[in-house]
Amino acid sequence: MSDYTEQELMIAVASREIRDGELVFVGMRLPIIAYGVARNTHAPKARGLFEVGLMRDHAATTYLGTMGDPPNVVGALWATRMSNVMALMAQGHVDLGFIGGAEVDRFGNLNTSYVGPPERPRVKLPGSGGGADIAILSKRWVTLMTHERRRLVERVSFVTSPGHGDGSPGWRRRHGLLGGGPAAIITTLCVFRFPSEGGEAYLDSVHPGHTVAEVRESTGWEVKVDADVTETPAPTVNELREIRLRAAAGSR
Amino acid sequence: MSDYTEQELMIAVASREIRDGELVFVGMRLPIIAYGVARNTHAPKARGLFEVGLMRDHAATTYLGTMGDPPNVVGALWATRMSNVMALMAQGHVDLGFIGGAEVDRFGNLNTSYVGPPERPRVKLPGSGGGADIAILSKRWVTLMTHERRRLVERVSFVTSPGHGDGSPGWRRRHGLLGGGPAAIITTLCVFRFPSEGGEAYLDSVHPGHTVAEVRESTGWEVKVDADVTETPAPTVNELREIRLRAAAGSR
Amino acid sequence: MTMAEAIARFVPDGSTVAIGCALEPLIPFAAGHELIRQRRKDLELVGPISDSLFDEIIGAGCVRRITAAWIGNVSGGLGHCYRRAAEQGIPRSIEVHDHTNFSISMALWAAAWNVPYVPARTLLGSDILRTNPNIKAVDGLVHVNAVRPDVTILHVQRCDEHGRAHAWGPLGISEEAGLAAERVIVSCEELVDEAVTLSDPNRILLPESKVAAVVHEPGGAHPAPVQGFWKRDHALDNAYADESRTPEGYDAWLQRWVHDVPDRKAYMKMVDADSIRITGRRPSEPANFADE
Amino acid sequence: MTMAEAIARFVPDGSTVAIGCALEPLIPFAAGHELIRQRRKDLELVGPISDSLFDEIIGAGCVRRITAAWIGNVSGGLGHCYRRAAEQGIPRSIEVHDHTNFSISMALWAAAWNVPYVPARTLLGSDILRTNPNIKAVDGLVHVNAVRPDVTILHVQRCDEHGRAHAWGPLGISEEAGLAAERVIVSCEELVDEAVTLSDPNRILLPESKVAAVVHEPGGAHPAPVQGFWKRDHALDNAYADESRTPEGYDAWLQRWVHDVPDRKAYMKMVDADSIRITGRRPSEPANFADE
Repeated sequence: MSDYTEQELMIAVASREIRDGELVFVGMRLPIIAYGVARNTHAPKARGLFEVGLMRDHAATTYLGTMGDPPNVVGALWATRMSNVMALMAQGHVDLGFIGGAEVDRFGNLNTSYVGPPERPRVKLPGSGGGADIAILSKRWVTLMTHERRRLVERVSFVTSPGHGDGSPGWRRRHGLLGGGPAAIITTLCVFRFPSEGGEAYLDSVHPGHTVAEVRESTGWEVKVDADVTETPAPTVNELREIRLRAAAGSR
Repeated sequence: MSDYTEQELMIAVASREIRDGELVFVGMRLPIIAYGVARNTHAPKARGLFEVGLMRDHAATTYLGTMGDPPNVVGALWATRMSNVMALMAQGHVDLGFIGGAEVDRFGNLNTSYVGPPERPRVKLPGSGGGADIAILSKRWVTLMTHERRRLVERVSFVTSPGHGDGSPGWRRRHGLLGGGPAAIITTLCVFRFPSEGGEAYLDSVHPGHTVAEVRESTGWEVKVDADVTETPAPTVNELREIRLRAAAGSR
Repeated sequence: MTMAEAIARFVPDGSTVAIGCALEPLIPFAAGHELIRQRRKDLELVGPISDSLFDEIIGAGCVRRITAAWIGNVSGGLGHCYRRAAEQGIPRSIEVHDHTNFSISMALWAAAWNVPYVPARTLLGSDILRTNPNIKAVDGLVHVNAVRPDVTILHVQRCDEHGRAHAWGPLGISEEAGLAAERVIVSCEELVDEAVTLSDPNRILLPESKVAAVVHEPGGAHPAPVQGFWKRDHALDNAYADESRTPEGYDAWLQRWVHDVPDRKAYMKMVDADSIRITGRRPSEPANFADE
Repeated sequence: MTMAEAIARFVPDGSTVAIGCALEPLIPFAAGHELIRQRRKDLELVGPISDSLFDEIIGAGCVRRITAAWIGNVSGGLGHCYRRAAEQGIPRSIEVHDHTNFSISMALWAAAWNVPYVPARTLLGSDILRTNPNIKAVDGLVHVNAVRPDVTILHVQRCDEHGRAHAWGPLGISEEAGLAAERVIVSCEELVDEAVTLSDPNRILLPESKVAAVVHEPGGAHPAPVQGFWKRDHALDNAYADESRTPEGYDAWLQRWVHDVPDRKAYMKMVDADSIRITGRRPSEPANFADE
């Protein structure tokens, strides 16, 4: 089995979340690569939306520092205003979105705004960007993050991008959120998933070389483990080739 | 003095309403011609906005059946969406607008919707188009119409495009209308104007060959005559040349 | 796909149809005539000012409701079929939801962004607030309710088979009408390779995911103009305004120009195409989309 | 007009400035650096995601309030100057009005249409509703209050002296930011004759009546990319992310790249322009605007 980094594994896992034919709201960095991998492996009919104002089919093959880099515009199916891209998402046309997070809780709520009190934060994070829009309006979404106890917390102190709120059944519907909410949390150690009706994250698979115990102790909440928790399949040779094609040039 | 038709006189009078440097919301037919005349005579720095989605400086020299005819697009300063053109007007950037009317009353309210009850009208008129938008949002506006007792009425039965409402001082401000309202009614017989603070139309000038008495008897309300009512200046040779340049090809 | 197929598949009876969204140019007359030929019933027509197209479709009895700013003949004034329908219920009575050009645009943007309404500064003091139940005065503003077409029909200069449409010249409310719609039918002067459309993604009007059908229909907007392709056919437009004054005149017009005509190709043989064809070249300066 | 003149004349202290409206490409870094050189005070910066530009201007102490969706380094993550200002008031404390990309666009459309707010389906269930006083939950929706910039600054590929700007590639919220603003400053890679801009009026981004200044500023978006002109300078953007980690590092960066540099021409001599210059040609297919 070929060697790979934990980032490469996360990208491979993220790419598998994309089903063929889906319209994907692609975020920056890892998801851009994941989208390209999916297009060239199992999802040749997927389309990508980029909030900068683009729709694409095939992914750019060179490294992209941002979704607005020139190679991402060549061959685009639509170059437009962000508000038009958001219109499609508000209409429920986006099947899957990716959101980067600094802090996530057991109900999938994301904080990318403030650690500590907003009026005098201990850490001022960059903010929502399109994150809250994706969290509220896409049919389902996935977040990727480094697995650390300070990042996977019992409850986030500030909800930038709502997941399943307080975890009570129907919380999103009651609060008027149109989309279905978080489907998975992909970390450097494992993959958490959520029940389709919402609620609390459960451990679905653990990455090769890691253990459930390790996950428990690096997670800030009492981890619920699925009965048939499995090992996360390693990246295939195909996936790795596609990943490295895109990551090489510019990864720091 | 050269001979001219009453339509030509109305166009000449309309063109004189345009001041140099103004942004003019140009309607169809006569106002399109009036704009061209003004640009080539006393208002070389005027700009025209067309709700179809255009901004122009110099006017097309060929006949235009509609504001969207190809000659009106060649040399345009902006070809865009109607909502962008309306945005400029909503911000108060439009100095002068033209509205065609079927029925007007002494307070400058226009009806282009229904004669008789809306649920079963005696005459169904085409409707507002952009008329109500211009009437409410442009800084000042002018309407042109054939002078008939059935068109110049005491009160219109249906207000499509509001003028000065019930004529009470500050009616427009009280109802939240941003623009200044009607400045003049140009008819086949005369020109009515309005006090700057709104209220009732007064007879400002009578077209050559017509009399105040004639105006009184073809008007559906008790005409208020200005102390120094004058004769409307006839079209100049210049104005006529510009008018005929544009009207010839297609006037029916 | 042919226009007949597109209309048959994507515009069932009772549909809400946005058409004529560029106000005066690019009016999809060919699509409108096909709606009449297929004897569609109970349509709701949505648009701003659609030259005489709405009047023609109303006269044929296809229309249940009008949601628009202006219905008439741009050159001739009053819409005679519209008058007969609204005044006498001939050939059938219609419901009218009056709009202004600004408000119909806002109604479509509201649908595009999937919100129930968008506020606007227009219509204050207008009696349209009394006749249109979907526009309400709310503390010093009006709330214009969303209007979501089942289908929006657009005519454009060129399009590829995947639905990437290039349109130019003034576009009126074409963009919001397309984004607001469940699906879009595009008819085009030229069916081009995607190398042409993708060379300029900024000129692509709508996401291909909205476009259900692409119909190659040269002259599909006649007598309306198409920048770079067709001048406006003033004479023919004026002729309609005259002939439609009486029901008999309209019926004769309908028979001659719609029912007796199998398709647009045959229709274009009936008009003096050479007198209105645009033959000049005023190419836009290319933009360089290179990435390296 | 030079950038120095444009900023001096049209961006006084205390201004509300929308900048970086295309999110990642076409970011007016040259204009931002000139704001710093002229030591502007008490600015409110408005934008979606503006790569590291907002972080740079905040670090220089020019900013009173941020009204934006995301502030950081697109490649590096956290914005270090933003953190110091928000966490420790270094070099000065700032007020933050959090937005999402969608909501800041709606705030600008509200201003463009001169209405107090536009409703949206986003932000429901988000604590941003608690921290931003200009976004309110109203029966199952949010009302996003209008944000009207005193000035919007855009960098584009080409523009004529009258302010007719041609921009291409993804445009983010450039159009609504320009329409919403009191006035617009355009910087461009190429200053072209109006024969070029008027050959394609559909590509003209904004009405010239909004444009107060046109600055011919090649490389004015560096290190951000400009389709057809410049690739993104990843290395330089990453370098800023590293150097700005400490106040000393930021000050050194500021001295070297802003204060010690008289203008953009000198700045571009300091970068490896050849490594990022786009030399290829991918011309858009012309559209024929002929009328006869």
